[in-house]
Amino acid sequence: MIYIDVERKMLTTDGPRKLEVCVEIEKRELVCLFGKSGAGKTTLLRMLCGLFVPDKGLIRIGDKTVFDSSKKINIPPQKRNVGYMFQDYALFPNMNVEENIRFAQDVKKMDEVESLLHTFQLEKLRHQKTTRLSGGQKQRVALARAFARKPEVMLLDEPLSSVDFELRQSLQNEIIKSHNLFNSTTVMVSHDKDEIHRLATKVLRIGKEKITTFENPTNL
Amino acid sequence: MIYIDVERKMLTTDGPRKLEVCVEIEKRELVCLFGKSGAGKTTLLRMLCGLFVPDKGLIRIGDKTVFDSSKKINIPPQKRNVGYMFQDYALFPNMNVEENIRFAQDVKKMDEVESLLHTFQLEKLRHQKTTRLSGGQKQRVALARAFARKPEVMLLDEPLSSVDFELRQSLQNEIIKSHNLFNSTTVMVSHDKDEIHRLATKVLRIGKEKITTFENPTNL
Amino acid sequence: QKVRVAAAANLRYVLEEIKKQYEKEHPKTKVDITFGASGTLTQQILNGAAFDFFMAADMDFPNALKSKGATVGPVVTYIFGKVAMWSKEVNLSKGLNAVLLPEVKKVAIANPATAPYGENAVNTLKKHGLYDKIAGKIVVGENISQAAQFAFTGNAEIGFIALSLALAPDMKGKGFCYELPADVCPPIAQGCVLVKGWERNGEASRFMKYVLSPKCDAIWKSYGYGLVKR
Amino acid sequence: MSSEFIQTLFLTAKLALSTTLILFVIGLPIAALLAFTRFRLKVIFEALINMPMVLPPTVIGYYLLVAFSPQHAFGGLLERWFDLRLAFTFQGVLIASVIFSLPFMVQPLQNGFVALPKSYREAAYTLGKSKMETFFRVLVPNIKPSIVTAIAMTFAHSIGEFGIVLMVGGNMPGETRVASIAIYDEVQSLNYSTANHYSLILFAVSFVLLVIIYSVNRHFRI
Amino acid sequence: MSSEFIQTLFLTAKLALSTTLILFVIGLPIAALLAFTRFRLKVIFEALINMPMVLPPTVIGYYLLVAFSPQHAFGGLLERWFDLRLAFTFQGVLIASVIFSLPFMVQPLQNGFVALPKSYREAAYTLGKSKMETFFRVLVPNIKPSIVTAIAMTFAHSIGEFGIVLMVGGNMPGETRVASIAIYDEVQSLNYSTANHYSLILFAVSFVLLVIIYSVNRHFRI
Ligand SMILES: Nc1ncnc2c1ncn2[C@@H]1O[C@H](COP(=O)(O)OP(=O)(O)OP(=O)(O)O)[C@@H](O)[C@H]1O
Ligand SMILES: Nc1ncnc2c1ncn2[C@@H]1O[C@H](COP(=O)(O)OP(=O)(O)OP(=O)(O)O)[C@@H](O)[C@H]1O
Ligand code: MOO
Ligand SMILES: [Mg+2]
Ligand SMILES: [Mg+2]
Repeated sequence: MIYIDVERKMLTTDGPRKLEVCVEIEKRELVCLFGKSGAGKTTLLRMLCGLFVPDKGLIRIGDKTVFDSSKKINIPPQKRNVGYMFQDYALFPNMNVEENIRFAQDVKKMDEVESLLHTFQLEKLRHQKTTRLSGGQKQRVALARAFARKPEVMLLDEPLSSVDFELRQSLQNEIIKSHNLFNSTTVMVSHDKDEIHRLATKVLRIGKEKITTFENPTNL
Repeated sequence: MIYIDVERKMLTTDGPRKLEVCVEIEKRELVCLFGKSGAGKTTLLRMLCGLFVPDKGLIRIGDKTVFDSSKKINIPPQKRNVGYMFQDYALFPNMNVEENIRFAQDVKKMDEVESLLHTFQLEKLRHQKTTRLSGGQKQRVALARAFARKPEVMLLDEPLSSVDFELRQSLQNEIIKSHNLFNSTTVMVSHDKDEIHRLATKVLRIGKEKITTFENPTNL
Repeated sequence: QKVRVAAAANLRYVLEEIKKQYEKEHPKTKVDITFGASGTLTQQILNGAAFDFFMAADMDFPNALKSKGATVGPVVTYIFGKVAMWSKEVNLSKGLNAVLLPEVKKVAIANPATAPYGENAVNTLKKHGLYDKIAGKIVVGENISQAAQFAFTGNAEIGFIALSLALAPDMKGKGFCYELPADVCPPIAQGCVLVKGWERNGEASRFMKYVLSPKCDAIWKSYGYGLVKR
Repeated sequence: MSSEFIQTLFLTAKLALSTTLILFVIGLPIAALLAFTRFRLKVIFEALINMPMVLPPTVIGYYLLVAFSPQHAFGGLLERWFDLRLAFTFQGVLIASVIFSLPFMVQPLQNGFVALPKSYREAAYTLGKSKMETFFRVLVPNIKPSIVTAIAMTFAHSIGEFGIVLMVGGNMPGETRVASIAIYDEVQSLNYSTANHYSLILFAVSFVLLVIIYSVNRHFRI
Repeated sequence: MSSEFIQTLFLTAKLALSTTLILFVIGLPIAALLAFTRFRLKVIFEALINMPMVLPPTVIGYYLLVAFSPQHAFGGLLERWFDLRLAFTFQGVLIASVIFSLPFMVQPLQNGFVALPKSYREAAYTLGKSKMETFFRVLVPNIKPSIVTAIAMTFAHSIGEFGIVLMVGGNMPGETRVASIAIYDEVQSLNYSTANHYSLILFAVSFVLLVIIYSVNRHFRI
């Protein structure tokens, strides 16, 4: 489903380093990215959805080559059908909660918006400005917005880091449910070992070396 | 050390609600705030440091009354000697990592800056613009900056939510160490039960009712 | 019908009266007047401003227009204009030499390059050896009525202006006025001419004839102009 | 109030409104181009766009006079082909005013766009929205205060226009005699009461306009 | 180049620089006041500050001419007490220019301040920094692009000043005859070559200035 073989320079906590990744992710897999702060998890997701350009390499999503440095191919994010939830949410301040979610839909369906609002416990906040939400509430709006588009490939950057324990569990279930329902391929960043245990079918550890193999979630 | 008896209206996931708190926190206590997303944890911290004005009530820090609605006292944040780490970091984009930390010091001491940079593993990033940091790196700069001022009372809003497991443990140790070293009183928000177990001397659960009593960390 | 007149600034009050009288006699005609320095108006006509009739403050500017082919018919002298000194507070009984008084800090004239009245004032001052002595005091208005306005507001103690402006009802008796005698500064022959245009000249030449006719003599005289001998 | 007085005020409003409208339509894409794209010679382009701000109105007026003159290429063309002459006409003054006020529309809009976090655009792109849709539904609505400032500044600047109008417009009643020119004229005629009259009306209208703008603007602030 | 020509350009630069300097000093606190505080009648105050933008320069010029006149209270006072006369002097034109350009300094600065996230101020306060220190070390450095725009706009606007100077300046060489007036004069006198000369120089100088400003500005963007 996703084939990625790229490299990109980064400045990290240990000085400048090259992020090198060469893996293939099967369809319907739920891969968790795991690694130190500043290791390059967000960088990898951004390369997948087209917001960062790798220094060189190749990315294929489905049977479409979205990036190939040798052939100078670089499909823009709009055309990749990849959903991406930002680590810092990137909500639109000119829209309220409901509008943020509605804006994301390709086909406007009000009942789906309702069900997303319900799932993420945002019903009472639907008319609230996004600047007037608590941290965890913003995170949920960002997550709901990413789901609203029902993309083939879903990239989630620490989607649940700021929600409380109970909510976290119920939202984990939602992620799995949607993942199965839409037949998506999901790549998600998490620092929480329990969460990885519960959700991941495979784990990718982002370390200092070139990343080529998956780990088993149970071996973490 | 801290006496707080206030109320403030909020709009929450379940509609409008009043946040009512009436507790006293002893000196050198490390209190963890625990509660649902949007319950009012950040609101409580912001009232303590003077960024939100309670609808009514009284706040005493040390032997100074910093807020009293009946006497119209409202000491501004600058004069409260309370350190506050923002949930969304609020780093200054015109300063690099090192400058953000140095700016916070009341008495400029370069060796302390060095030791903070070392503790939070930011040495190699000292000249990096704060807009070009990863999520976890930003969080660490915000934390280091809050410590740089060595305040009597330290308020931390989810200080470690975005750092990886290993780093999290070592930074938890740092929080305890500084807490003891500076004789501070610390109030910290966390969603992580293990973390609360390790750090908290007392736990305050922010729920729907008026908050008056502490819980024991081990009963969570 | 409409007549668009470009008129030198010294005509500001007279021509308004003539216009009123004309419009009363020819109720179907509207006279639009634009006042300005003769040079400014010349420049505008050369650049295609839609005027029908040009009444200048001297003969040179209309002749210049004629030589550039922007006019129809001859340039005709319509009146003789006179220069006056005017002051709000300074007694002008000394005549021209009043400009040397210590309390005179600023002397207003019109821009000599574009306004004939300004050019005349400069020439007169030079002729009497005064120009260099007061060069630092001279402030220049864009045209003669701005120079007058500098004097009337008291921002300049003395103004070299057109006698017609000093005699205007608004100004009369509000300060000291000294008419420069003919030997000090001879009256200025002012010329008018029809401007080349599409086909709006019919009404314009009627207005031109009217301005030159005896019907206007009384008005011209009341503003101190010297009439042309017919 | 005399009919001439009303005519003048009407003309002033017409000029300012037309200028603002035209400039909003061409200013928005220019501002976006300057804010979001990089190209070689961008600094040159940016400097050119902002030239009218730095140049005295009389310089612009002079060059326009030259351009409009039937003796020169552009003016000659207009005259021969369209029987059009721009100097001392409303159209000519409108062109001058549009050129003159261009930077006052572009600058605030560009500053607004530049200040938007990049992540708004990125988020919209990953939601599959085209550049157009992103522009009109995410970027433009988030710079409302800048839009209000840009429109207010442009409108204001056109009302205050004097130097260029004096040079390329002259003082033709009903055609180019806008309020700023009329006031100059009235002051010279020592018609202080009429000048006062104009000034007071402009003062009052401007004041009310500004109070409305700033009250409205407050609600846009996010 | 004639010495008169150089004198005129020098005067123009002097006026623009003085205006910009004075306005930066008084504009920064005004902009901060408008951006960060709330008070009753703020809208009124804001509208007043911005009036000079909307009013034609001739209106301002007219009122200044009246005020400066020794026959009136203010002018008379100056004359009697300080032996100072403002009409037709550099100081008078400078006062006019400062009033005229005020909103062009305040507006961009205010917009810059308003766009700053509130959390910058809050964070500095909780770090024990005074309002002053927060202002100069956190807020001002984070609106550098707005500062550059404000300074550029003000400088530009003062160079382009024409209407007011025409009304209160009196065209005195070396004192009030700035470039915009000189060009107007030359064009009216049909001295097109001199007008061209001035215009070209101003064009070139402005262009170089703007290219420098926009190149520098790029580095400030965060
Ligand atoms: N916009 C940027 N420009 C330049 N360098 C950046 C930028 N964002 C991040 N970096 C650097 O690239 C490295 C990788 O960052 P990335 O955001 O991918 O880390 P991460 O693995 O997501 O970390 P975290 O868990 O803290 O979010 C970091 O060391 C950081 O310093
Ligand atoms: N700036 C604001 N203006 C108005 N309402 C706000 C603002 N910030 C938060 N709220 C509302 O107040 C309530 C309490 O918010 P608060 O930020 O204190 O929650 P929290 O307990 O910190 O949640 P989280 O764990 O998600 O950060 C929320 O329901 C939110 O909708
Ligand atoms: O042409 Mo005038 O009447 O000297 O200003
Ligand atoms: Mg990250
Ligand atoms: Mg919170």
